Amino acid sequence: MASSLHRFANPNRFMRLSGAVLPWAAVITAILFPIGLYLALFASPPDYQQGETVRIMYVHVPAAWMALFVYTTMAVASAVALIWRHPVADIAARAASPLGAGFTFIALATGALWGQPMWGTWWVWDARLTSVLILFFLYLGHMALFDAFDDPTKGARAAAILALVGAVNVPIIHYSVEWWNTLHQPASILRDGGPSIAASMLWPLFIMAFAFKAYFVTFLLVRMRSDITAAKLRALRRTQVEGAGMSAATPAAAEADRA
Amino acid sequence: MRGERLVFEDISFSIKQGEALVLRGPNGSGKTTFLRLIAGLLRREAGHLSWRGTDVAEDPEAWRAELCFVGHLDGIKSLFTVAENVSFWARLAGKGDLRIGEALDRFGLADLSDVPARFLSAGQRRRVGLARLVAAPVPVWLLDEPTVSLDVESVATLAGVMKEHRAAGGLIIAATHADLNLDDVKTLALGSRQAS
Amino acid sequence: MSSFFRTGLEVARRDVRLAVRRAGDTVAVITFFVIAIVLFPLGVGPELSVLARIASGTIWVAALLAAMLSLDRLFLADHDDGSLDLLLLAPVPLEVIVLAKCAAHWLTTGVPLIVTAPLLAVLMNLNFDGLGALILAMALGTPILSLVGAVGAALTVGVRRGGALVPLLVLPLVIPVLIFGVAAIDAAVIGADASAPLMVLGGMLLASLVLAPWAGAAALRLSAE
Amino acid sequence: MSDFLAMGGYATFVWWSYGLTAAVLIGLAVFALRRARARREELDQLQARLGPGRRESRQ
Repeated sequence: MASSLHRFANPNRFMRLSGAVLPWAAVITAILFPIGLYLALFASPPDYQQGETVRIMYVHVPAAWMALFVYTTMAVASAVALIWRHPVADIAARAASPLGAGFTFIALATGALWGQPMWGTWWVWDARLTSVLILFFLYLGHMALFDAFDDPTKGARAAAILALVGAVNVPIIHYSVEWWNTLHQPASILRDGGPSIAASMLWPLFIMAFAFKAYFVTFLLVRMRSDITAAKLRALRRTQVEGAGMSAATPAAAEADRA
Repeated sequence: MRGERLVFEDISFSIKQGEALVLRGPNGSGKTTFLRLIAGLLRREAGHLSWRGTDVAEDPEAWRAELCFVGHLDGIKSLFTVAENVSFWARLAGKGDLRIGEALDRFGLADLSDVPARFLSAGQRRRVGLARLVAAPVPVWLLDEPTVSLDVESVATLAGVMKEHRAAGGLIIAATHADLNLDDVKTLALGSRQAS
Repeated sequence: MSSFFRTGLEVARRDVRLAVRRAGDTVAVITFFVIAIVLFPLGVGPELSVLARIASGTIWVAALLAAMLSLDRLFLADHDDGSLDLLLLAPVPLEVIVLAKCAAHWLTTGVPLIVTAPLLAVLMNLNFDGLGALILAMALGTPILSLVGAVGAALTVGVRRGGALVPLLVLPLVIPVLIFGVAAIDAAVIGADASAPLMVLGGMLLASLVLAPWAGAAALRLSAE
Repeated sequence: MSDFLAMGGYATFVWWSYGLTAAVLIGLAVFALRRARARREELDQLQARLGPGRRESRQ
């Protein structure tokens, strides 16, 4: 039976590589998070102005960094997928966007929780927070577009085009929002981290940032591997259908994997 | 490949001026995919397609100027009249309006030319779709089930038009179940499991 | 080169004639634009100074939403009756076809929006000085909506109920148009020089003229597979 | 210990931030792992049923 797993859609090499990297990434994540949390909650001093609420920064800032980092990775993966038609790059972009959306949501929620004690309102239209909010919509758009297609390969290509168009717009949106913010509100109060940040506060920030990155790599690989397993599953379903009779494969095969 | 489904692999063919290639094969064997691939609507995973010796990918626009694709749908706007529909596609192909009258006559649409397309029957709409072949003469015809919803008399007209096209040096690749009583026809069987 | 322009003109002319023959779509978009604006005084209260303060913002937001409504007209009808495949097979680069369709879409929705905007500015008691900037800003902004919108429409053309997805994909991308469009009007209203935001809008328009057709064509090619 | 928990009066905000972050991160992780396991098991069953002769080994 001719294998319908065409040589492009059979990225075993990636599965071997990710199989090797995955345990290491998981171990690093497991080590970094406790250290980061310990430093953030216990070992670092409260801020003279903000008091204990500064500890929220150790979660808010890394999440905001990750939100942008993941979108950039997705844009690069999408470019590789579109230009060189590399299936693994498609899968990487698809696997990354829910994680990116998660980081963005964390950044927004912790931003609001940080803002409340400082200014008494849950949401302040600060330039950075607004940019992260718009980034959140870009993530939702990317995921929604991918899910709208029955055929995952077409969905991945459409989402890749959207990710590229989005990537071109992210800086434009960021600077327009900055400009809009200065137009309506002279000084932006929330300065993430601020220039004069004590060394004792830098350590927890960087440890937590690396912990977030390790987490991202770990679960990006986990999601990519399960996407590839799902692709093999779909291919097998098709041979099952074609084996059973010459009727064209029903889109149901695609539904099976996206559940 | 169509999305993730491998439709067919290592198929090769070549046809010369005046020849016709008919695609045979059960449903889902990729006849439409094959035609769309040649037209350039689909990306091919491997292999190449050359026209008069040069690879089609080098100048896709020039290749598209050489072909006329008739698919399942006829691309007819119900708001436009028959003449407006045919003349738009002729002008889009850069051929202008000079052969519109002839095209309409050939397919018996002359007296319907100012009728808005929404009143047409399926057979008439198909004939308007086919009129493009005459209105915008190009060497290569890619026909996907051209005789669908045509009455016997129109099928004969189509066969006549195809014969003239081949006599004038054109060539045809058609996917069809109906026998178009064409003589010396090459056939290519597409069954994704038997082929290769 | 001239054949590109001629073919583009053919496609644009066809779309405009189609829109004129079925004027209902355009009327629906304009009615939405007007109703959306009329709702604000009813919601916010008739207090003129408040309305004047939010006039530029509400007009632009309503224009953005109205444009979103009209986007699925760009490719969906052609996709359903098979014309899209034939347009993809026209002997000109697909980018020319996409540009032509955007131009037709702008003529049939953007221009009507620009024409009705001053009327709504009066409803919202927008200061008279802001009127000129409003028209200029919308003249520069609405083509961007058509261009970026075309990318969103092209991405979702092959998808069932894709129309519902277009606003989610396109609105985040046109936020800069909203920001600088409103800024131009607000600057003019207080008598300040509105050229800076207008020039930024012009810059964004040029960028979209280059990027949108490329992305739209890639998305359309994908939808044909 | 109790003053540590009080977080200088901002207990709710700090603990909510960390709690929410943990919830999202762990939630995404659990969802990803469960999906991976489900896909792998489904593939194993199908391969067992369908193709004893499948030549390509499962990763």
